[in-house]
Amino acid sequence: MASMVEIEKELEEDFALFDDWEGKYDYLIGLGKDLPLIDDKYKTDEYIVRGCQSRVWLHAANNGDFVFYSADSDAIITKGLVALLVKVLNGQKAEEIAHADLSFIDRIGLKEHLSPNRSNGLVSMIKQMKLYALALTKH
Amino acid sequence: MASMVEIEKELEEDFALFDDWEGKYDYLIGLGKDLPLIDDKYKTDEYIVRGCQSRVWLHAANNGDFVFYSADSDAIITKGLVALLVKVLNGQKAEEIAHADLSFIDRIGLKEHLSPNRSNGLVSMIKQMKLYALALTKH
Amino acid sequence: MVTTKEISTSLSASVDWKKVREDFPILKREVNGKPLVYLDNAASSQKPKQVIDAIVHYYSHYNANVHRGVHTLSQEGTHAFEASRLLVKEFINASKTEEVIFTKGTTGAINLLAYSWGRKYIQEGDEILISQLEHHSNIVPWQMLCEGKKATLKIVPINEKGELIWDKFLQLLSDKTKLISVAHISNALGPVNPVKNIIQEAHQRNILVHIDGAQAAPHQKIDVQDMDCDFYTFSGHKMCGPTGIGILYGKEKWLEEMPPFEGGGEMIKTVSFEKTIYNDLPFKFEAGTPHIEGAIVLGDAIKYLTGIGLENISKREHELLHLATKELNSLDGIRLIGTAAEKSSVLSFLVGDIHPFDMGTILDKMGVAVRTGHHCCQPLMAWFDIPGTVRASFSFYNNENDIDRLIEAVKKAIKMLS
Amino acid sequence: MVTTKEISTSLSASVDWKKVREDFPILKREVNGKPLVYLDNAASSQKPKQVIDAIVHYYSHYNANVHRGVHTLSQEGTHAFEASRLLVKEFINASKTEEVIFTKGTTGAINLLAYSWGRKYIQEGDEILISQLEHHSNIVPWQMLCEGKKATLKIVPINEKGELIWDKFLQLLSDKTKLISVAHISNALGPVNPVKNIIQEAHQRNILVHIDGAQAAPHQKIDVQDMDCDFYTFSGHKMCGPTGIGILYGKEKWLEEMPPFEGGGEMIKTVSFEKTIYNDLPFKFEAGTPHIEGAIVLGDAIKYLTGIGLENISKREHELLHLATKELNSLDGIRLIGTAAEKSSVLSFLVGDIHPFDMGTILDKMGVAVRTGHHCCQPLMAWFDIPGTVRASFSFYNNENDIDRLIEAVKKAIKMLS
Ligand SMILES: Cc1ncc(COP(=O)(O)O)c(C=O)c1O
Ligand SMILES: Cc1ncc(COP(=O)(O)O)c(C=O)c1O
Repeated sequence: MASMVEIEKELEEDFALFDDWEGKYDYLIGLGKDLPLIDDKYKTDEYIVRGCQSRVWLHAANNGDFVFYSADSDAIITKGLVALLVKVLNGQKAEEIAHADLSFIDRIGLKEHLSPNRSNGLVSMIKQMKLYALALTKH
Repeated sequence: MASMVEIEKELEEDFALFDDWEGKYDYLIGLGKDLPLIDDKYKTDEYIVRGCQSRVWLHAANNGDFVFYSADSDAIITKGLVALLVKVLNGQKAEEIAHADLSFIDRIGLKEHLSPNRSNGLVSMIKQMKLYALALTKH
Repeated sequence: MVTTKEISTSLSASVDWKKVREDFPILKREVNGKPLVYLDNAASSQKPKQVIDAIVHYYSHYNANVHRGVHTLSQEGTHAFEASRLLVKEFINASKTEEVIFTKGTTGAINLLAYSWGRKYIQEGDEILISQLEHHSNIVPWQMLCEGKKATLKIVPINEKGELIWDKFLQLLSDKTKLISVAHISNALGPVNPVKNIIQEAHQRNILVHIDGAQAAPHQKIDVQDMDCDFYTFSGHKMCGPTGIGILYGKEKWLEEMPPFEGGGEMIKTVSFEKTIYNDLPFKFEAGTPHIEGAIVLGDAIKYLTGIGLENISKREHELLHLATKELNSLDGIRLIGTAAEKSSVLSFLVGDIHPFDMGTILDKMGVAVRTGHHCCQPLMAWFDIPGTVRASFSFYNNENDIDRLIEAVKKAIKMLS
Repeated sequence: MVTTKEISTSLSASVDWKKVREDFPILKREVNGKPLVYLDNAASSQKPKQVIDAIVHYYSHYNANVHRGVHTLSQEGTHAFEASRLLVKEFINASKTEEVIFTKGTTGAINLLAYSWGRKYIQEGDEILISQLEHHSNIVPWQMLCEGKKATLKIVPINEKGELIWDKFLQLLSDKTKLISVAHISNALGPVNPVKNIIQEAHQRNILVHIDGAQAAPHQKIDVQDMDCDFYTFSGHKMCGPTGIGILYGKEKWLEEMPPFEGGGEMIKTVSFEKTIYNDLPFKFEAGTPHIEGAIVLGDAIKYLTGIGLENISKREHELLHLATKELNSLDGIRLIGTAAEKSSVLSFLVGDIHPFDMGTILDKMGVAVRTGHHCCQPLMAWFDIPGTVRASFSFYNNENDIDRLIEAVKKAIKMLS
């Protein structure tokens, strides 16, 4: 498994190929299509990430020390965003996830989604993923 | 008895003699000294004019159609202000008092006391004097 | 022969809208490399330089605490503060300045009502009537009141155009109804409610009526005496004024009877530990140092709006609304939410199954600012069974080019998101 | 050997106060033909151009409603809004931004406390302890609460210097005491209360403490964690910030337990007619569109003050206070009201039997703005058995010339009024 930093680096390079927002967003939307989809039985209120304008369902499971996420959203840009996170965090150690920096999102040019604004909720997703990781380390 | 307008005119002329605020205020304070003082038995809360930073007691009596005021204040500028009003309104007909214009105060250069500010309360005094006049017309 | 239509067009045409637009400095800025198209006016309006200058003037020339200072600055501040109250009174045609209470906004004003009037007059078993359309600020205060008092909140239903259903409204009125609280204009969908008829029906049954005017005051002439509402509330920031200031209008007789809400400086006549005597109206409801800048400059905003003329503003905004509606309707897959016969300049829509958040994000990238989501009207969204809408809301300083840009951006978004 | 005195002087001397003064445009204006001497700082402070410019910048560049908009303006506004909350947190050394609630001022913050905390935790027979020194805003909300709950308001007495009488304070503490609410610094007389000791005594008895910091926050470094107060409140307009904004600080554990106060937009997570779920801190207590300009620009005021340094400000204001006290004391018939050992830059006085209103009027004619009257502390004035005082309150932007002008004007007034 590649390290988080390596995957982030790779994503940064991928996004750098596009010099306009359109390319970046097309690519982001594409990422959403590759997202490991959440099992329908988890698409309930219990698994909803609060603080997003669109609905995001998120589930985490562990395989030993390693955490695996699946997710879905009713908005495709949001789905791309959560896919981005899953790509970086999936298969990583719970502890590392809990301390992940994730500032690469700013560097790939999606800073607007990191604002404290409650409307987009990337911040909420990150928080939720870290919480899951923390919870799994405690088992 | 001179008419209100005549007395106002006279006061305007008197004040116009001073070209600085000091003279005007000295004169105003002097007027306070000539004020028909209120009987001590009326120096109670009942006769206090609300809305002044200093305390003003005001009493009105009628002689037939004509109204006569007496007053006092614990601040000497306030006393001058109420004296100014008494000078103009004393001995006038209740009805005329109720409709008095009194904008001469602005013209003699004491406009600052006419603001809606609750601290000085010239406006409150005028209101109270008119109320008394109205009450007396109803008898 | 001149038709009414022609008269109205010529009315709005008499204003130089291009020049008006230049009053708004923010409209010159770029967003994501493109000139800003601001279509989020229902959330908050932009400010003309006359208003911004008035703020600078206030802080540079006569900033001071009001109402009690003997010194010149305080006198000038107080004078401007009370002069603004007079402007508000005239703006809504209240009968007295005592009926105009400065609050921190519509929400603050409604909470004042719910706490002060509500806790005195609402008893167990009473009913308060609101509508399915209301903004959270005209729902939650009443919910909280009803919960505390064991009273019941009743909801006037709407039809699929977003109009109140009149028969249902009448059926909901009863002996238990103590207050009706409805929006003059819905912020999410734009329908203008028949407030005058509502008030008439209510008053025949001795029911009081509060009208939430947050979306009406910026866009049309308000006349509280003609309407005969008991209470009317609105926000400065939605009508070219500063943030943090709003108005509660109330008929004097009700305000007189109501107990104070907040306690503190300004709202008292005399304080002793044994007995405190509250001040007269309007000060009884204005505890603490007021938002002096906000109150004074709200007056400048009113001068600005009345300088253009509320009728002109209404006309102009309707022109823009009609144009945008037509253009948008010409696109495939558009679904307008809220198609009331009488409607203000709010255009709520969905396209195919594109999520409003996706649409809003792409529009922003194109420099077009719209609002997306539930617009603080979750019960309304639940009724339509949608996650939210995309809402473009127009102000008189928008123009035809803004609409072109909106349409272009929506087209681009459809292409990217489908 | 360098004495403490010398160190402090050199500290304040390191700031170019002449240059600082130039930041304040209003200080260049004339009043009654004379350059303004503004000594009414305890009522409201003046604003530096940095703050005024920040307002203009806000309205010209990123004015939009916050927290829910997808578009750039709203994102930028939200960012600045929350960045300001962080600045406030650091300014008072709170442990989390969630503990910082934007209100409309100190009065608004105290009312929030009285309504939310008070109505949940105060029961019949309970006692709330305030002092003889309090501002009406820290009296009336508690009076209203006690009246509603049949609880009792108890008063800590003061001595003739204006200091709390410590023994009496301790005697008043009992099992019934649920809250102590006292000023950090009295606005009328200036004494600094021993808040840390008060809080220690209170906490040993499980009593909560609210400190009214309206007069402290502008003048000295505040550290709510070191103080260990449960609640702390202050106003932006007294600390170089805009009007209409203030802060309630509360320990997270108390704020979490407290029910919401006002209902509306922003303070909810989800709304349905059946069940409304309130938002997390700090939003739970911030209903409606906030005073965005005020909140953001309060951050600029904080940056301005901390740029100069609160210690420097304290020192400078004490220099001015001492000079003015000395000069004033050299006049015949002067009676200083409030002579506490620890005192902030407030100078309350009377001269012979001259009424404060008369004095204030003449001072204004001389271009000197002071406050006269009861300073919203009627019970305190009653205690001293005086109609009010003349109050000169100093800010770091005042200077020695202002004091000369004050003394000159007082002399003139004495001549005219005796
Ligand atoms: C000690 C004290 N408490 C409370 C207040 C009330 O502050 P505001 O009027 O800004 O709400 C003041 C301001 O006058 C004050 O000096
Ligand atoms: C219809 C309606 N009511 C109430 C409000 C609340 O106004 P404010 O947030 O200014 O208090 C709004 C603003 O969003 C509104 O549109």
